[in-house]
Amino acid sequence: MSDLAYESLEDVEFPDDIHTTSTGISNEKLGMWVYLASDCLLFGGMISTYLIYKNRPGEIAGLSGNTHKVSEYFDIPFTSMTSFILLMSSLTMVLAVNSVIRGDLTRLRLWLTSTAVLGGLFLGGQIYEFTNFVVNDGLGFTSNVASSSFFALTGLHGVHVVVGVIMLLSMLAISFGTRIRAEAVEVVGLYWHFVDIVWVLIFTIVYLIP
Amino acid sequence: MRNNRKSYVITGICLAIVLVLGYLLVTNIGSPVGRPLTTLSPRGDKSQAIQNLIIPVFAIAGVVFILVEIGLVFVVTRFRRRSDEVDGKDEPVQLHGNTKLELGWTIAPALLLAVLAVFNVNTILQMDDATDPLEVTVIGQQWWWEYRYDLDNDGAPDIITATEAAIPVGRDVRFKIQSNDVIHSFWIPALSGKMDAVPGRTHQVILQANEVGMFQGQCTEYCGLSHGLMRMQVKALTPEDYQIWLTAMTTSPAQPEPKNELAVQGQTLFVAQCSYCHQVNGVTPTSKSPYPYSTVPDPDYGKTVAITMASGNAPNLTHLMMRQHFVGGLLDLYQEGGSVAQAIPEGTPDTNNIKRWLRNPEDVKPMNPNNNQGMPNYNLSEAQIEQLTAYLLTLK
Amino acid sequence: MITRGSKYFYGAAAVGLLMAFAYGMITGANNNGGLSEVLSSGGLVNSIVGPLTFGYKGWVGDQIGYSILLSFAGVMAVIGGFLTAFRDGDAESLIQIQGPGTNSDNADLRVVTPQGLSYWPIVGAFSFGLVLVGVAMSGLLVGIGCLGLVVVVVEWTVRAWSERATDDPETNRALRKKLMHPIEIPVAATVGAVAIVFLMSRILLAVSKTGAAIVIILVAVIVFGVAIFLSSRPHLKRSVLVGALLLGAVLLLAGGIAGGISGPRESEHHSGTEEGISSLTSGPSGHASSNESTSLDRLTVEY
Amino acid sequence: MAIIEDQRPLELTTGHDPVAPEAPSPLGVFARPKANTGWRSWVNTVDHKKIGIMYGVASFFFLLVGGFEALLIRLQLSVPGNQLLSADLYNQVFTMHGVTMVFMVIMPMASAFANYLIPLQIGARDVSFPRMNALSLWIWLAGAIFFNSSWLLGGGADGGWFNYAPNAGVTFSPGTGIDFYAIGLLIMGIGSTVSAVNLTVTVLNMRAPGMTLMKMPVFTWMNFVVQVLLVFALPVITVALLLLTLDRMFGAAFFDASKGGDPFLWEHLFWIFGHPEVYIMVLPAFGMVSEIIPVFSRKPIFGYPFMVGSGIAIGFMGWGVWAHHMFASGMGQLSVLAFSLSTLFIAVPTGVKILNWMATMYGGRIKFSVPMLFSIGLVGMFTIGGLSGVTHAFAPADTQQTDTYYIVAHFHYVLFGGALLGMMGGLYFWWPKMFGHFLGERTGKWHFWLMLVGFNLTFGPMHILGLQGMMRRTYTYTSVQGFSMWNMVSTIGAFIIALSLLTFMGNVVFSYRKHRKNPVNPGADPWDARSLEWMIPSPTPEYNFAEIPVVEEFDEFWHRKYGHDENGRLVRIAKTEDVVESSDPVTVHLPSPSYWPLVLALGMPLVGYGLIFNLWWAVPGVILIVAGIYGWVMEPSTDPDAGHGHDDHHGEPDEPEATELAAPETVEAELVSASAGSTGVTAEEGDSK
Amino acid sequence: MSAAVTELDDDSPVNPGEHHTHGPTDGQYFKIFFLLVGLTALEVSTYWWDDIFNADTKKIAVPVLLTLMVIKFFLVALYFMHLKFDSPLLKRTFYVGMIVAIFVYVVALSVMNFWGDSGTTHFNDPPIDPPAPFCATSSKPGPCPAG
Ligand code: HEA
Ligand code: HEA
Ligand code: HEC
Ligand code: CUA
Ligand SMILES: [Cu+2]
Repeated sequence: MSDLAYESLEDVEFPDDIHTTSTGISNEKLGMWVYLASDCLLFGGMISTYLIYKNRPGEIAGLSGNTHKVSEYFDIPFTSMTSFILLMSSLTMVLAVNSVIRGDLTRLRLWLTSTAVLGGLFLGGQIYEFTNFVVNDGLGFTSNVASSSFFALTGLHGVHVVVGVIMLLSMLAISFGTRIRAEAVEVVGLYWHFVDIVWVLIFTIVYLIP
Repeated sequence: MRNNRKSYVITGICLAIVLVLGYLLVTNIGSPVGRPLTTLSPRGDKSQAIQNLIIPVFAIAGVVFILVEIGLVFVVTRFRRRSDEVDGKDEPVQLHGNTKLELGWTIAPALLLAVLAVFNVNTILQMDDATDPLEVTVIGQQWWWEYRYDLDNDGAPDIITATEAAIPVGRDVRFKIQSNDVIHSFWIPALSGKMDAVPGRTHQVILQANEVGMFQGQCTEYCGLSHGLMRMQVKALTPEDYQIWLTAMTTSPAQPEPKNELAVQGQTLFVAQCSYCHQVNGVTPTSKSPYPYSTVPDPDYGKTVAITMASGNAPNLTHLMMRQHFVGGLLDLYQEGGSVAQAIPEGTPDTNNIKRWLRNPEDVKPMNPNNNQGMPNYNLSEAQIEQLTAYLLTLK
Repeated sequence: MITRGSKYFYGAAAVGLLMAFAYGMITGANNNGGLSEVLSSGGLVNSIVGPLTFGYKGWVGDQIGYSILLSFAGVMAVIGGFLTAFRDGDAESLIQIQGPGTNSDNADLRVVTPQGLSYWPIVGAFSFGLVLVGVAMSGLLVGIGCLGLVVVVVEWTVRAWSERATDDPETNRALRKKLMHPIEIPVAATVGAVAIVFLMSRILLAVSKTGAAIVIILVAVIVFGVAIFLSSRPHLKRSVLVGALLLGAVLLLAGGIAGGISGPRESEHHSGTEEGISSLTSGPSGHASSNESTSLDRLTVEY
Repeated sequence: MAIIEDQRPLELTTGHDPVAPEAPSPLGVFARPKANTGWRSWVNTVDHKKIGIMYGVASFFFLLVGGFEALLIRLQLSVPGNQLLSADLYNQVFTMHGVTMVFMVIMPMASAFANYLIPLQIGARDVSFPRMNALSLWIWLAGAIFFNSSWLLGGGADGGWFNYAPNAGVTFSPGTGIDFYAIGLLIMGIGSTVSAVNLTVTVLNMRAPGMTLMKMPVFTWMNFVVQVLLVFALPVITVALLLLTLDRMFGAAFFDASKGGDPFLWEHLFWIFGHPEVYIMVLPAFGMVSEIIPVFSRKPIFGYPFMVGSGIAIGFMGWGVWAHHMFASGMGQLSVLAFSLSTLFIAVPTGVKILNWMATMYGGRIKFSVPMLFSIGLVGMFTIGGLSGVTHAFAPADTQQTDTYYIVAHFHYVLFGGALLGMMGGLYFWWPKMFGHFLGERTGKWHFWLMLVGFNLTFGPMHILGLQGMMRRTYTYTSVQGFSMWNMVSTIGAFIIALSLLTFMGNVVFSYRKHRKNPVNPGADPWDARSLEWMIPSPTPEYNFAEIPVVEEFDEFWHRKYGHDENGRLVRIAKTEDVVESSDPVTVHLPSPSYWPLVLALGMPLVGYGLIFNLWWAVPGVILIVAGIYGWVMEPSTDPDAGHGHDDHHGEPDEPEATELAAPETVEAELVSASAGSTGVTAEEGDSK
Repeated sequence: MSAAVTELDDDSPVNPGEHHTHGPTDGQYFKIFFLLVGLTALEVSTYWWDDIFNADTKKIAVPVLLTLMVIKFFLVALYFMHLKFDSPLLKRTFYVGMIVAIFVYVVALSVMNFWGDSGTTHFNDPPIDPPAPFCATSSKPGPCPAG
């Protein structure tokens, strides 16, 4: 059985899905997809929460803070830029996957780095945006339910991106030390694209549709 | 070939037991006597409508129950393994299924339910019908209910009372249900189903009493410490009695007579001590801002009303003695008890109950006044309690 | 089993702990009216409880001395723990390293002397310098310096230990990796990510609103472009790659520091930028700029 | 696949291996765990069977805890005006009872069976991610202990198990109980998500050759549905709990009506999770019963495709009915109407199951063994609960019934009479397979009858009480309300249940003692059963299958033993002894134990305490979590040093860190050698995710 | 891709399919990327539509945006995430999650009256109906009879 592994590089990248699982799909990949399917419900819930609250900055008694909707403070040109950045990072991610499939470790590292850096830029942009809301617009997390749900949603997405960036960088580090498996890169890539997809939704539903 | 007598006998006995028990239950549990909250003894047309749905539903559920359970007993006894049977001989036929049969018992219940669903829809749509309803606003709070009657439709309530609402027999009543803090649920089982009181929303329950009576109710959505004791009553009066009640409730009670010294002192004490939360129209100051009793104000609760009629979030005591119960119906105000609805209660006041309350409210009902939930214990002296009681008795 | 080497450290830890308690108790009592006063007035409980609860309840007099002693005890205990765990100074493992025939007394320590270069002393010295400078200049530097020192201590210890863990340098290196990578990689990754995010957001905050959009996309396009350019070359030289990375890092660092120092832009008077003008001419246009000044007043800046 | 075939003989199973004495590792406590026996072997295990057993033991412990709380409830309510518990304490007790029973008894007990049996039933050697399996156990346990520690740290949660806002907000519940609820459930939710993903992948990916989906045993099928439900339901409650935590700890106002929040959001999110959750609790028991009834009726399950299909249908329909818990909430007539109708029809697939079980027994030759008794009990009792469920699917009727003891009766009939009875049957059924000896049959019958009688005495009267208007969650009632008699009956019933559980515990102890004195192995196939797990020796060897079976039919094992004659009657075609596996494994290679899951899990409650009391406590927690994750990722899932010496990883170039970039040729070599060493080893490293 | 991978039930592991084919080439990825960028640019442009065209165009912006969003979503999922090329099982897994999410949350939003949200700062709309029109001169509900 194991000689199969030597047959060609092609097989080597997926050493474990040959003749081993019932569906022919590796456990990790299937597991990641199942997890992503589950994450749909998570982000769905957060997005719904935002939708319900977005027009309720709450001018009723007892409210503390700002009575404006978050959407009044959006800086669409800036956020579009960060959206483009996330798209770029998705591209660099697939390029990384293609590199590792080719066995090109050098380019794998190059693309991993650029993906992580782009992710970092996106996060930097988000911090900038949050700071702007808080400092310049006076709209904090507890200002009103609309802003709370906005920060909770984008914050949760941000946490996903942070985790993604850290996974990418760790992957980079591991690629120097030990062997790296194409499968692992691909699975991290799936996660990364999912985060991108979620941003596609958030950008349209939250930012562009007032 | 097999002797199945035993199986039939057992099945028969089980069926008999079930039927007898069922009969006993059906004839017994519905009786309202001694069970003030029973759901099976409707006294209003909405609860009757519900009953009309429940009965066929229960009947069909009962039939399915008997079929399945008796069938189970039969199958299990009939096909039990007997002592003379050995493995490998006369083994069962290996039946893997029967698609027709299975489709049958997929479709049959579905059809049955579809038929019932029609009644269901019908009843649901019926629940919100009302003609010329009397509107009463109900506000749930930890852990008592307030009622407001806006008789002239000017937006400002004309009667504010607690615990006990009065309605005329035969007229639709629309209870508009709000909450002042957490979710409660308004429920007078004899008259209608439940409806939650949700802070920030106004819900409605429509009901109509078909006979005179004092109908018990209970908060049924878990609302914290004293949820279990958050009770209320609706007293249904004849239209004439209802008019009498209205008149009495809209005229202010007389000031205590000067020779009733205790009561006069009680009034002073009341204004000094109790008006922080309680209101007696015309006596206590009205301009105080609402006591920060709860943090979930209804949009119009506290704003308009506080200034005119209520000091804080505690029962308005103006017509305390017009009621037959207080503290959410836990205690009676009159010695004769409160089970018969009277427009203007008659009888000897039960001062012991009032004193018991004033002595230590938390003994009657667990509350948490430190967190602004409920009435604190003021450690009143017996003398003060006497005075206050004397004063409260004048509030009729 | 508690190994020989670690015993000393445990001892030191215990002594340190006792000293810390005694010190805290005595100084605490002193601060509250002197020892005899405390004993007579029943404050004894406070002065005992104080050091026991690390000053949470009760009294601790001189916090700094107390903390130093406590930290000493803590460090000693941790080192002792390490040594126990790694069986340093354990007769059996020494014997194992040096082969049969030796016993712990005649073990040749040269055999287990560390070999190879280590950068940690330099980093340590640098961190120490930072602390010194920081004491004079800013708390941030002290913090960074201390952090550096901690890192050095840990890394150095582990390295020193690993180099004499067995007599096979290969295995030793593997051991070190096995132990340290789970800590190094996440820390490095996080530091990397945080650095990018933090510095970038400083730069963005320093420029104008439109500027921010331009800057961020520019940086991204540059990163992206350089990556594409590099990958399109048939043979990637390592030095080029490293050079590009370094250059990027330096630029980001410089920009971030500059941005941080110049501070966040002030939304109102940012003369000369398109943004200032447009907000004057076209009005709110979806952004409640008219509100900005009022809301600004109410706010405590969180950054 | 987790386990590869290797040409060397297995060395792992015997425990004390004279050949390889424990070489002292220079890493001391940081070394890879090796223990195969003793408590250490349980702490570091990644074996699905050990994990399953630990789930079982822990959940049984929590059954006693939750049951103890239930007994307190019943004692308090036994007479009107009882002073045993204060209102405050009572509220904590019933909340903790509900949460404990749901999240710490029924769900993990189902997990116990799922973990133990799914790999066996599909012919696998372990689950797809063995270390993740250990992780989910430890996280769940950490969360459960964390949650119950609230008793000692300021009082338990007191918001009811569905914890409606705004009563659960800081304003009205200023204590820490509800924080424990929120964070405890979040932690347990993480554990369950991990396990659900794991088991979903296991069922899809680890089946033995020939085991297509429609040849899987019904138990595996039902658990598969449950895992999928979990995968989708847990994130919803995670959202709700996150929002609640933000409200309570970070000053948001998602559920605070005074600040524009909407209490309905909580209700919806909770029940979107909550209703699938009730099927999550009952379907595993349905699965067990579907295994037990055919065995003791000596007939195949009636209508296998319908059984599977109805399970899937229940799973799907379960997503469209959640608001039937909110009929009285005032959500509006149209919504009530829609949800009332959808709820009605969920009775259909469940009915199919009940009737198919009866059809399975029909014409069979029923042996009243203890597992069978419990299964029959389930069929009878669940029907009662299901029918009362249907009566409150009619929304107007429900407005009279909701929040009364009628509901309490309903859900105990489905939860106790469904889930718990089924699992009790499961315990008796699979006990010989798990532990190599029978539970006492006669004591078991005592257990069953006591339980059945006690159960009906406890919860039967609650129907009457509820219809007579007794509301739930009331800490007391007055004598004029007319609830006294049935409450007393119910309390007596509860103690009979307690007695039955004591009988069960006695049974466990005594049957074990008896077995110790006079060991009698029940053999691979004590019940003459049908599915694959009965093909292997009892107790299950560590490697499960010496040789992975090739499956040709549904009920493969049965068909290897029996055929039928021209009348369709059962005839034997092979002796059991000839069909079961003899235990001489040749080529098995098992995943190695690991500490990291435990380390990671330990960090979670620390973070929880940190959030509640003082953030500094979270620091060690985070460190543990991060160290756990990375330690795990860097640790090969199969210990290269385990047992058979250094084989796999030595080919791997031991690159000094970050040296020069490898030239393309080197890269290839690297990849090849890596995979050479790792075709199998790397196999379950996805695990590391 | 072999039939074994396509059909869940035929995938007898005794004889599983060969290795699956790999996704697009780098060049194809670039094309998709530029497509995505273009779509996003289009999306962003809606922000200025009322300035550029006239105010009415904002109305069609929402459906346009939603369509573009869905297209982008599937471009990323199908190509970047290889769903198009991988085993259909993965597609099904993901779609089931997506569909459950959409179904559940759309229903929940509807029940919470999201679509009719009046935008008031108070709750969307208390489900109490306005007082039935009632005519003082007639005993029946409804508006007064003519005349
Ligand atoms: C294992 C858990 C479980 C299961 C399986 C069920 C099953 C069902 N439940 Fe239950 N339910 C709970 C656990 C469960 N429930 C819990 C815990 C609560 C309370 C939560 C709380 O408030 O704390 C609750 C509450 C609850 C309510 C809300 C009551 C209220 O609070 O007002 C409703 C309302 O519709 C309901 C309905 C149903 C229905 C229709 C089914 C159906 O699935 C039942 C279907 C089964 C049958 C019908 C029997 C067999 C069928 C036949 C023999 C065929 C023929 C039948 C007919 C033609 C009718 N349940
Ligand atoms: C999931 C399963 C489950 C199970 C198995 C049970 C089991 C029991 N339940 Fe529970 N129950 C719930 C789930 C469950 N419950 C839920 C979800 C609620 C709603 C909570 C809420 O409203 O928020 C509830 C609520 C609930 C109430 C309503 C409380 C109220 O509304 O005020 C009552 C009242 O009688 C009750 C009783 C019981 C009893 C007597 C048992 C018995 O069957 C218990 C049997 C077990 C034992 C008797 C243990 C035996 C112990 C020993 C033998 C040893 C003693 C132990 C020690 C000394 C440590 N339960
Ligand atoms: C902090 C606020 C507060 C103060 C001060 C206060 N009460 Fe109360 N009182 C309440 C609340 C709240 C209730 C409702 C308790 C319940 O039924 O749950 C109540 C109930 C009552 C009732 C029963 C009313 C009914 O309708 O059930 C009486 C009588 C009463 N209080 C008298 C007094 C008297 C006399 C004083 C002064 C000594 C006083 N209260 C002071 C808050 C207060
Ligand atoms: Cu109010 Cu319960
Ligand atoms: Cu439900």
